[in-house]
This record gives sequence, C-alpha cells and structure tokens, in this order.
Amino acid sequence: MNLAATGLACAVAIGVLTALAALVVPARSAVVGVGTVLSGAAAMLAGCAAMSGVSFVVALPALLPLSGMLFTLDALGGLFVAVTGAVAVAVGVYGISYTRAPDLRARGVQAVLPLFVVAMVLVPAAASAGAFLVCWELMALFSLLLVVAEHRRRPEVASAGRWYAVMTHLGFLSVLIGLMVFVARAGDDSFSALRDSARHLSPLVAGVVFVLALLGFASKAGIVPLHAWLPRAHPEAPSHVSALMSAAMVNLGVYGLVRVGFDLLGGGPVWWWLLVLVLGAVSAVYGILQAAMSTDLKRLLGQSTTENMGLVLVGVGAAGLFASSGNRTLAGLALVAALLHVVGHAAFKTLLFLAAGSVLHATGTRDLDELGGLRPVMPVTTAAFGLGALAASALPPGTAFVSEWLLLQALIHGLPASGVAAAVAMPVAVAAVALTAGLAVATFVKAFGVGFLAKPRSAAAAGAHESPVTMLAGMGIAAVACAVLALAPAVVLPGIEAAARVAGDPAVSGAVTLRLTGVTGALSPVLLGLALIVAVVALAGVVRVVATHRVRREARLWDCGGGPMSPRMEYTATSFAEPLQRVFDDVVQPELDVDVTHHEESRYLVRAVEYRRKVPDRIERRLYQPVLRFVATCGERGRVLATGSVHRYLGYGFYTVCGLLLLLAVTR
Amino acid sequence: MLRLWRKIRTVGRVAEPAPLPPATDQPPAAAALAGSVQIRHVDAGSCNGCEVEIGSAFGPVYDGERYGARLVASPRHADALLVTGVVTRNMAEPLRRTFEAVPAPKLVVAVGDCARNCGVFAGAYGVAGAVGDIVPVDLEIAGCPPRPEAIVDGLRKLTGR
Amino acid sequence: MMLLVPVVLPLLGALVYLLFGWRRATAWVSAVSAGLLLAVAVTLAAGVTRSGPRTAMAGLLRADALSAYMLLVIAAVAVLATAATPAFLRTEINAGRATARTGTRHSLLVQLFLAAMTLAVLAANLGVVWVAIEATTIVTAFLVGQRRTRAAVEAAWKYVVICSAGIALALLGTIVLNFASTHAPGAAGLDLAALAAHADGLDPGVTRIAVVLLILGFGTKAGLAPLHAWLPDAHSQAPAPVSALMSGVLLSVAFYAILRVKVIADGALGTGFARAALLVMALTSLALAAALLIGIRDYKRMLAYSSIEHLGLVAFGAALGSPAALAAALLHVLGHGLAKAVLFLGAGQVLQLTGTSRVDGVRGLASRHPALAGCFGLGVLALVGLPPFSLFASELGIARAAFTAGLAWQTGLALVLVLVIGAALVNHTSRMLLGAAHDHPVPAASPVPVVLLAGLMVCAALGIAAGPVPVLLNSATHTLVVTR
Amino acid sequence: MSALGVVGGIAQPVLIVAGSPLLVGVMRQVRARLEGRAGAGVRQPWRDLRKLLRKETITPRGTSEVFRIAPLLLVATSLVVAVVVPFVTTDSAIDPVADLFAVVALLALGAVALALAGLDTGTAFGGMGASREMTILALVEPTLLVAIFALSVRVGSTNLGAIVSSTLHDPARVLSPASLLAAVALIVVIVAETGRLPVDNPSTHLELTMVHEAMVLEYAGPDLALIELASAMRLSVFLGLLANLFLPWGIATAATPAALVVGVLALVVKVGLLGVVLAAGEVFLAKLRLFRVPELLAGSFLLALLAVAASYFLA
Repeated sequence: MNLAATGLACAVAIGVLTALAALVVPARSAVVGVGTVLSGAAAMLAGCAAMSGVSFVVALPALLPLSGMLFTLDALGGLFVAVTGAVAVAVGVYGISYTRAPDLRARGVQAVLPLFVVAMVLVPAAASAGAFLVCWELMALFSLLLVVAEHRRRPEVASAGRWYAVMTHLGFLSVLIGLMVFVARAGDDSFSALRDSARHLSPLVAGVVFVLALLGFASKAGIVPLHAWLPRAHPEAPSHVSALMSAAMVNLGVYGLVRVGFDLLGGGPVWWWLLVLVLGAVSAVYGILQAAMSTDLKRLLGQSTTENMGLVLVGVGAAGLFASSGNRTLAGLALVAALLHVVGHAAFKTLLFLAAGSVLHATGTRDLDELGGLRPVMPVTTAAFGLGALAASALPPGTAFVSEWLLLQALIHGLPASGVAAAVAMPVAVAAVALTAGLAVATFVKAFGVGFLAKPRSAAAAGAHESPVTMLAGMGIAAVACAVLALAPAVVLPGIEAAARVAGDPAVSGAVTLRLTGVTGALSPVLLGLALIVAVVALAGVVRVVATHRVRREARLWDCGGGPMSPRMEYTATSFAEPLQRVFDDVVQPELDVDVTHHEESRYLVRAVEYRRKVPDRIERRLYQPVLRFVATCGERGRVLATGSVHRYLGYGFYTVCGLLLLLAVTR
Repeated sequence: MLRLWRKIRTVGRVAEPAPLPPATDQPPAAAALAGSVQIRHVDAGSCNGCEVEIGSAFGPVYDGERYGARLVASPRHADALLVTGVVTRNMAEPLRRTFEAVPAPKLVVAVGDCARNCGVFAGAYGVAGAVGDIVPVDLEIAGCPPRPEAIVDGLRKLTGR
Repeated sequence: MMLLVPVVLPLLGALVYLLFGWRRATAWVSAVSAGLLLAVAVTLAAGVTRSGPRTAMAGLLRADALSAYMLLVIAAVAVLATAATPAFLRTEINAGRATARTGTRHSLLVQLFLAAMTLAVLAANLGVVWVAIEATTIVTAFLVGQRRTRAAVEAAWKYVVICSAGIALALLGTIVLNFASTHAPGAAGLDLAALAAHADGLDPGVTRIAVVLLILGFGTKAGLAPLHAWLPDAHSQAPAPVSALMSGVLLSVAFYAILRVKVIADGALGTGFARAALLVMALTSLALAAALLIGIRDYKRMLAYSSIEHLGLVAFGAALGSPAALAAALLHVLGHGLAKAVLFLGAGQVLQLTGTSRVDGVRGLASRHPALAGCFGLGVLALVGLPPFSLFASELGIARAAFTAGLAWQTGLALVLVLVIGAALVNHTSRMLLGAAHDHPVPAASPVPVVLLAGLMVCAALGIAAGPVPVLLNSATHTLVVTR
Repeated sequence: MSALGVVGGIAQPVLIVAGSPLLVGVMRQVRARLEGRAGAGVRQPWRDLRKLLRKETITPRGTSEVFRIAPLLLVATSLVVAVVVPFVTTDSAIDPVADLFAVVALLALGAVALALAGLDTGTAFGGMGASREMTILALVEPTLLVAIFALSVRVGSTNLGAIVSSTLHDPARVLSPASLLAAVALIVVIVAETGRLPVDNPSTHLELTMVHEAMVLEYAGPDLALIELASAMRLSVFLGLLANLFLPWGIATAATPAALVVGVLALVVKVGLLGVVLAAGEVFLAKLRLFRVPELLAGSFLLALLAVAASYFLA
C-alpha cells in the first residue's frame, strides 16, 4: 500500500462511511461536511502522490459480476483525482451550513453527496472498461439524485432532472458502445490490453471508437451540440452540487477524451483532432454567447462551463494535431495549456458557484435583473465573486489568463510547424479563443457589475445578509486556490506536465517566470501582478501628495437635478446585454416582446411599456425539438398497435405463424 | 471629402483675433483654476436668447475655448455653472442640486439680465427669483441677451487668460 | 427426494390455506413457505454446482445448474412477493375491496402458481414443462381476475385467450419435436437432456418447424413479440403481489423453456437458426416496448411494457449464445425479477394510497411518501440499468458479448431502443414522484416499505459483488452452450 | 534585466505620462485649426489636469470601493504597459510581462475597471456606458489578438521586444501583405479602443451618443484627473505600439545616451505624426451609429484573419 493507494482507499472508505453516517446521525450537515472534506483531502493526497510518480494497480475481480474491477492511478488520473478532491474540500466546508435548508437536510440528499465525490474520484482511477463504465454511471446516478434534491421548491427542477438523465444516459451509451467495440477487438477489458491492441485496430474501427467516445465525453463536458442538459441541470441543482458538477464532473469528460484518445488509442489521424478542435471552438463561442445573453446567474455560470470546456477541447484538439504530425513539444504545450485550464476552471468555477449559492441563500433569487446592491450587505461574497469573475474573464492577474496565454502560445507556434489542416484550423481557433475572451469579459462584467454593485433592484436583494462562516470559509478555500493558480501556476505545473506526458514532452519551466521549453515564450504572472500592485500603490501615494484638496465629500448621485434615482432607472442585465444581442442577432435569434399598455382615457397616453427578451437555445430548437417531436410521433403511432382488441392481437400471432411457416417452406 | 478639404483651405482661420484681456476683477475662487475652466450650462428658465449667444461664444468666430474654457456634460466635471434665465419654481431645486454636485472650488456665472435680476419676468407667478436668490453668484454678465463678446469677456475673467 | 421438496412445499402451503383459510394465524404461511423454498433452492444450487445434475422420480424431475438457478430466482422473488402479501391483503380488506375469502383464494392460488413454476423448471421432460406452464396460465388467470372489475375480467379473458393460442403453438411444437425425436437414431423422446445430447440426429426440416413453433409458443408466455399483448393488461390488473410474481418470474420461467429448446435447436440446426429467430423477436419486442412506452398513461402498464423490454434484452443475450452472453442474460433474469417485483409491489402501494393507476393522477409522491417514492424511483433507475443494481452489470455483459460476437449494428439499435425506453421511464416516473405535493390532505400514514428496500438492496448487492452466483451462472451456461 | 531595459523602463513611463496630455493637446489644436478656430493651446490638457488635482474629490452616495479604485487601476495598467512595451528601447524592464497578450489584456483590464465603476454608480448613464464599452471591447479583443497573431507567427514569439527586433533586422517584412493587412486592422481597432471618431466622439456631451464619457460622469477632481490622464496615456500607448510594431526604426538598441535620445525623439515624432493624422482624419468623419460600429469591427476582424492567412500562405 503506497501513498496513492492508501489515499484513494481512505477517500472511498471515508466517503462511504460518511454516507452511512448521514443516514443515522441527527447532525447530518456537519458530519457530511467533515466527511466530504476528509474524503476530498485524501483524494487530493492520492492524486498528488500519483502525479509525483507513485502508482499502484489493484484488481478486484469479486466486484461487478461478470466483469470485475481494476483500478490504478497514474499521473493523468492523479491530476483529475486531485482536482476533484480539492473541489470536494471546498464544497464540503461550504455545505456544512448551506445544507441546513429544509430540502437539503433530507437524509437521502445528504448521504448521496459523499458518494458522488467517491464516484468522481474513482472514475479517473478505473483501469478497465467495466470499472470505468460503472464508476461513470454511478457518478451520473448520484449527480442525478442531487440535481433533483430541490424538486419540491421549483417545478423546473424535475424538467432539468429529466433532461439530465436522458442526456447523460445518451452519453453513457455512446461511451459504452465505443469502449465495447474496442474491448471486443482487444479481447480483454483492461486498459492495458486496450492499449496493446490499439496498434492492430483498423483505422475505421479506431475512428468509430474515437468518435463514439468523443460524443459521450463531449456530452458530459457540456460541449455543443450535446450541452442541452448543462444550462438546465447546473442552475437547478443545489449550489454546492452545481460547483461539484461544474468544476469537477465535467472535467471527467476531458479526462475520458484524453485517456481514450491519447492513452488508449495512442493518438490518431488529423481528422479526429480537427473534429475535437472544431467542437471546442464552436462550444467556446456558443457557450459564452449564451452566457452573455443570460440573466440567470447560475445559468450564466453553467453556460460559461460550456465555454471553458470548449477552450479545453481546443487545447486537446491542438495537442492531438501536433502529436499526429510528430511534434511532441507543441503537443505537450497544448495539452499542458488545456489541463491547466481544467485546473484553473475548477478553482474559479467552484468559487463562482459557491458565491452564487451564497447569493441564492441570502436573496432567494438567481435573476440578475432582480439583484444588485449586494456589496454593502454581503461584502465577502461580493469579493469572492469578484475574484472569480476576474479569474474567469482571462484578464491578468486572473487564473484563466495564464492558461489561455499558454493555449495561444501553442496555437501560434503551431502554425509554421504543421500542415495545411493546421494552417486553416489554427487561425480560426485563435479567432474563436479571442472572441471568447472578449465576450467572457463582457459576460463577467455584467454578472459582477449588475449582480453585485449598484443598488438593489428588488426587496429580496435589499434584504440580503451575509452567509454563515462555513460558507464563507468554503469560498475562501476556492479563492485561495484561484489566487495561487493565477500568480504561481508553477505550483501545479509539474503535476500537469506529468499528466500531459500521454501526448507530449514537458513544456514549461520556471517558478517565477514561466518559460516554454522548445519554443520561445515567457510570461511571469506574479511579476505582472506585482507591477500592477506597485503601480496602484505608487499612484495612490502620488495622488495623495499632489492633490491639495484632501477631503472626500459624499454627495448624492448626479440625477440631472431631478428626483432621486430609483433602482428602476438602473441598467439591468437584460439591458446590459442588449447591444451585444443586437450584434449577434443572427446567431442567437432572440425572441423579443414589447407590451404597451395604454391609458383607458386615451390610447395616445402610454401607461406602461413592458419589454421581455428570451434567448432560446437555437441549437436546441433546431436539433432537439425535431428529435423529440419525432419520438412523440412514434409514440402516438405506436398506440395504434395496442388497441385493446383481442382479435387484433391474435391476428398478429396468426400472421406471424403463417409468415414464418411460409418462410420456412421457401428457404428449405 | 475633397470638397471639405477645399473648404478648409479656402476659408482658413475664422476665429477673430483675441481682444485685450479684460480688466482683472477675477473672482477669488477662479484663481485656483489657473487657466482651465470647465463649464456646465444650466437653463433655469431662459427664453433661449442667452443660449443662442452662448452657442456663438463657443463657435469658431469667438472661440471661447481658446481661453481655456470648455463646456462639459456633468456638473462633477465642472468648475463653473453658467446659469441663464430667471429661476422658475420647478428649476429652483434642480439648480440647487446642480450647484451641490459641483466639486469645490466652484463658481456661478449668471448670464443675462433675467439671471441677474429677473429682467422682464420680475414678479411673475412662476418665478422663484434671480439666480442670486438661489445660489451664490460669483460673476454676472449683463445684457438681454448679452453679446457673445460679453460672454467671452466673462469667461476670460474666470480663466484669467 | 430433494427435488420433490420445491414442488411439494408450495402445495403444502396451498393445503394449509384450503383447510384453514386466510386469517391472522395463516397470513404468513405463504411467506414462510417461500422462505423455505429459498433455502431449498440455495442448498440445491450449492449441491448441483458441487456434484453435477441430479434426477429424481424415475427421471421425471431433473435439476442441473440452470434449473437450480431458475429455482433460486423463483424463490427469491416469491419471498419478496409473499412477504408483502399480508400487508397488501389487509389494506385491501380494510378498504372494502376484498374479503377474507378473497385472501384465502389468493393465497391458495399463489401457492399453486409457485408449485407450477417450480415444476416447470425442475421437469426433465419437455412435455411436463409444457404442462406446468399451461398450469400457471390457468392458475394465474383466476388471480388476474381477482378484483372482479370489468377491466380485470377483460384482462383475464385476454390473458387466457392469447396465452392459449401461444400455448397451443407450443403444444404443436412439442408434438412435432416428438415426431422428429422418435424418428431419430437416439429415440430420446421428449427428455430434455437426452434431446440435447442427441440433437444432431434430429431431422433438420421437421426440427425447424418444431423450434419455430416452440419459440413462438413459449415466447407468448414470456411476453415476447408478436404475442405479447396479454401482458400489459394482465400485469396491470392483477393484484400487486401477483403482478410481481408474473412479471418477475413467470416470464423468465417461460423463457427458461425457450432456452431449453434453443439448446436442442443449436444442436440440430447450428447456432444460426435460433439466434436469428431470437434476435428478431428481441429487437421487435424492444421496438414495440419503446414505441408504446413513450405515450403510456398508466404506471402499471408502464412496468408491464418494461418487462417486455427486459425479456427482449434477455432474448438478445440468449441469441448471442456465447457463455458470457448467457451468463449475463441469466443474471439479468434475476436482477429484473427482483427489481420488477419491488416496482410492482411499490406500484400496488401507490395504487392503494392514491386510488388511481394513471401517471398524471399521481403527483408529488416524493413529498408525501418519501420512502415509498424513493424505493419506486430507485427501482425505475435500476430498470433503466444504472449501477449499483445488477441490471447494469448484466446489460454491460450482454453489450460486451454482443460486440464480441460482431453484432455491432443490432446491438447499437438495441441500445438506442433501450435509451428511448429509459428516457420514457424516467420521464413518466419523474412526473409521478417529483414536484410539490397536491394540497389535498395526506391520506393514511405512509407505509414503511421494508420489503421493497430489501429487494432493492439485494439487487444492488448482486450488482456490486454477486458472491457465489457467478459460479452457479458459469455451470448453468455450460448446460446451454453447444460445442459442435 | 539589462541596463537598456532598466533605462527604458524609467524613461518610457516618464515620457508617456508627460507627453500624452501634450499629444491630446496637439490633436485638439490640429482639429481646432482645421475647423477654423484658434484652439486652446497644446498645454491645455496639462492645465486641466493641474486644476483637477486641486479640486475636491466626491464620493457619490452608495458607491463602493470599486468606484474609488477604478481610476487608480486604470492608470496603473497604462503605466505598467508604458514600462514594459518597447517604445524607446528594444529591451524591456520586465521582459516576461512585455508580451503582446499580456499588454492587450492589461489594457482591457483598465477598461473593465472603468466599466465596473460605471455600473457601480447605479445610474442609467453609468450602466449605458459600461454596456457599450463592453460591447465594443468584446468585439475589439478578437481583432486585436488575431492581428497580433499575424505579426507574431512569423517571429515565432509574442514577445514585443522580439517582434520589434525582428522587424528591425528584416525591414522588408513591413511591406509584406500580412503586415499591411494587420496594420489596417490594428488601426481600426485602436480607433475603437481609444474612443475616437467614428466609434466614439471624445468631445461629445450628448448623453445618448457617448460611450466613454457616460461611464465617468460621476467622477470629479483628482479621480477625474486620473481618468483623463489614463485615456491620454492609452491613446499614446496604442499609437506608440502601432508605430513600433510596423516602423520600429530609431528605437534604441544600446544603452548609450545618443541612442536613447534618438529613441525618445523617434518615438515623439512617430506618435506625434500619428496623432496629427488621426486628428486630421477625425475632422472628415462623423460618428457612426452605435450599431454600425460592429460592422466596422467585423470588417477589421476579417482583415486580421486575412493577415493571418497571408502570413502563412505567403511566408
């Protein structure tokens, strides 16, 4: 038993025991919180050990009848185990007081949370197709149970749960078919056997396996066009669960893709990775566009997850392209960028969802149009969300800035190095990344500025209060992680590079300044941050010295001399996004509705004007609605088969017997 | 575009040569401004005659800007309020608020006879008073309406240029 | 003598009810009988895996690993169903829908039903198997019509008519097979083991017809298309414990007969013939279940159609014929039996609580009866094939075996249909369970579904670690695989 | 960190801070003259700043520290950019920050700070300005990055010093199609980013048309001075960047006094000329409707993409 094995075993054991304890102990919230933290910490330890080279293999043939289970932990798996564990730690602390709400205190809901963490931790540790699939599906099951936890309160929860259940099952089947086709060729379902047999696969079979796996994993990662569940399930789940799903679970889609694409199939032809790259680029742009239009705080965060996973897939796709053209240096760089983005995204998305949960906890609403003015009453939450928003919008000194910089470096150096396909793909990818970055800035300025600053636009927002201390502590953990990743990414880079070895060579070195290995490029986020701080402090000093009038006067807002400004005059999230919505009118196709009510005395006098905007998911409308309609039609038609008439039923049998006898006579 | 260029070339400089600087009875607060005055114009109830003249004062011919005066949109950015017209009841409170919104040191210029002493509207039922009744006035520019030269002259007293 | 016990035990139970009627003292007799049956089944299974098949009653009864396994399935589901019966009947009697007489008749018939099924899996002769399965039809027809409502009587009528047609086909098939057998060198008669051993001597032309008729005939009873139509009505009208038994084991017992026939067919005609027939039936059943589940409005019918789906999956696994596939299919039988029993018992309680079996008549169940709703929801998730329930393991096994057998397209199609069915099940169930409760007052105190929870836990335990069951499955598949 | 870099790191911010208000003064003067006016003189922006620093600071009720820190952050970002970008010397004081992406992101950070301050006031104008500014930023950013991509692909680095040095060594590059296309795209972007005509009118006072001004309506005194200074600095930084990316000649490559003087003069001349051209151009333009701006930016985005394509296929 080495550290990795012990840690993983502890994580599983603690998680399961916590779940059992939650069923019997009265003080459930605290027990589950502490248990989740311990389980997450153990997983983190195991993951870090695995990234530093400690590894183990354990076979459990008695589990999962007919298949058996096999677990191992290598650097790639270790990275994802560690990320999941870290998210679980923050979520566990946060959950201690967050789950005191009546719906969340229920025994079953409490018990499922640690099990969900355990399932997620086990997915990257699975070393056989059977073990992988069972952990994958367990993760889906537990997350589904958690998503519907608050079904009593909002009717949308049930609908979100349905979408989630069906989409996740669809993804699972896709992965299942892909892996089973692979297993059928390999003869054994352990990953090592698959790895060995990958060389003997025909290109067609390998392609089929890859595409099916890609579809399944993409649906888990919320990649367009399989994202439809994500902006439903993530907002409707309790916020700490949203954080776990959005920061840890979706990552496993990326894990699966890297595992199957690079590790098991050993890379592949250019078109695989072009497909990944294009899917990633489309998701990134589409996700952030939807988020930019969104007025629901948590839905916005969910859509931003689609965006970030899209960026990760751009990195993974680029890594594959480089690897397939034999450039291991750049492949390593691109994959490191992608994985660093995974880690960074986990940190800031945890923070953002936890902060959003805190807002929801205090105000009961997620509608940005009704929030605002939270800064004076919820200072810590506001600061946390602000930090998260900075991290998410790829601005320095933010978390996503470093990973996007690395990603763009890979894309830039890739252009002269690779073939025609890359020459077309790279500029478009850069454009997509750039467009995403710009829109992300606008989105998070909206979320933070409209949601937290200014004045409260509803009674709920005005009556908000700061959350209990454990919730703040949970956010604090995530905030520290964000800050560390933003300023000193070198802390995690060795582990990420170890994980990225499946595709390429080490890519980045240096503690203060990140220097690329093999290609030129250097960036020092910490110096950048330091320079900014020094500049701000120096400026403040200079202004203090130079400005002669030292007194600050408080004055009423400039309201053009008229009556006091009312919150109704503020810009809302809807109005903030209006110019962008006009610009991207053709892409998002919003539904606008203006209702003008006239005075009774005269129709020339307007009493009220109501403006409503809905931005329906266009892909959903084009892709899902027809399928759903088709299925519904099939159901309608199918009813004709079962009319209830015995004659008819006997007729089926009679004709079948006749037909079969005829067939037997003919084919003799 | 070419036509515009030709026009620019043929017309040349429109601004008249600057007259002599006015007598130095600069309001005390204006000294701190040192050649830069941002102005917020407030129409407190004017007949718009003064506005027309203010427009010309900042037009190319009189070019008030050359002395360091500039019209701005927000009283927060302003150093001086340029108030025209009598102060009507509805504008009294907004005028006070505008004055309050200006950061110190600040000045008020009453432009035109109505602003100075209600002019022909004195005693009318809708009038709250002259500008001086509502906010402290630092400089008065007489005339109904005052000539652009007089306005520029007043502005130059503020900028000291 | 060991082999006679499983048949006699329920008959003794029936005798008790015949003599003393259903009352407080005898309410648990059927459960005890089922428990004993389970113990016997476990002993028999252990014995058979250790020392091979055994025969009794002058070769009339024969138990190999497959029979022992099926006996285990019957006993396990019977324990669940009979353990839930006393509470069920008491509620019915309290609600005035039944009397003690009904209880007596119910318990008596259920014991006879169990005896018929144990006989069917232990019989060594195809003719006896046929007789036993026909006996189940007769017994259960009375059970289906127990409620005496118009719908119940109609369902019973349909059940009798369609199953008679099916069973007549099976009889015809048996006769034709007997004909083939008597003209073959081995002269095995209808003894299953002998037929399987000497199958290569059977006349292919005659055997083909016999096999088709037998598969269609027993397929009727197993709820496979095209003669599945009795199933939704019968299952939805029967009292909950009976539905649980019918859906959980009766279908599988009928399928057991098909498995026995398939061995003979594989020996006589090669593996392709039965495979093609079963594949077509399996896919048709899946498609049919999918099409009808989308727009279903009655939750007991929903469960019935789901049985068609699962038997389709079992047929699919059996069609593949490889040891891995057969083991998975047999495990699926057990997992489905347990899960479906839990669900039908749960549905029975929901029906008793809400008074309606319509999906849209039940709203916010989770708010009012969280424990019951939890069991029902988990049961449906088990049916959809989620871990840790054993249906996941068996579906995974079937899928893996199918791709190994090279049936990529058929399997893909089957899995898509399973997805559609899963989506429909989740959709309808979530509408029943989730959401805020109606404002009308909570009726009775909600029951604590101990039996349901136990069933689910066994199903989950099987899916996590099946213990010695795979060994039994392994030897059972040996009797089914023809190496020719 | 070379001596050249240190010298540049000190000289550049001093030059930019001192010179950028003068640049604005020059541009206003040019404009005034072309409009037939006399103009307030080149030093007027400095006079404005001096006066604003002496005035009172006002905190509007209900605003948070975001409102107070934004001006500082805005100037700080421009200052850091002024330190690191090779304006006078090819070496940078903090080389690992002298990255094109970092510089672009820093400037965007300043804009974000201001937009948040606009939203923080809770006034309709503040929100409107922020919304418009962010819309423009969201569209400018991609163009900027893609144009940069076109320039850095050939050099194989996004380090500004490296790009400038490589152009110095290979002057023919400036006339390559990729370079020219990227230059045009960058010019459009700079016009948009610095809020000049036809995207935004720096001298407008009409609330419904303004972008930048709407966000800063609540600022007074020293805060406003910082904002005015920052917008002047951003203008010079962008113009300096444009000048040195495409016409880097004159920049100091060694730490000798002569070279440094030449470097300073070259920058002053280049930026001054660009400023004059920009101001003269503005005379001939009217402001575009806000919703026509995206079309302009989309056009420049296309140019930038073409530049990338050209840099690959014609290289």
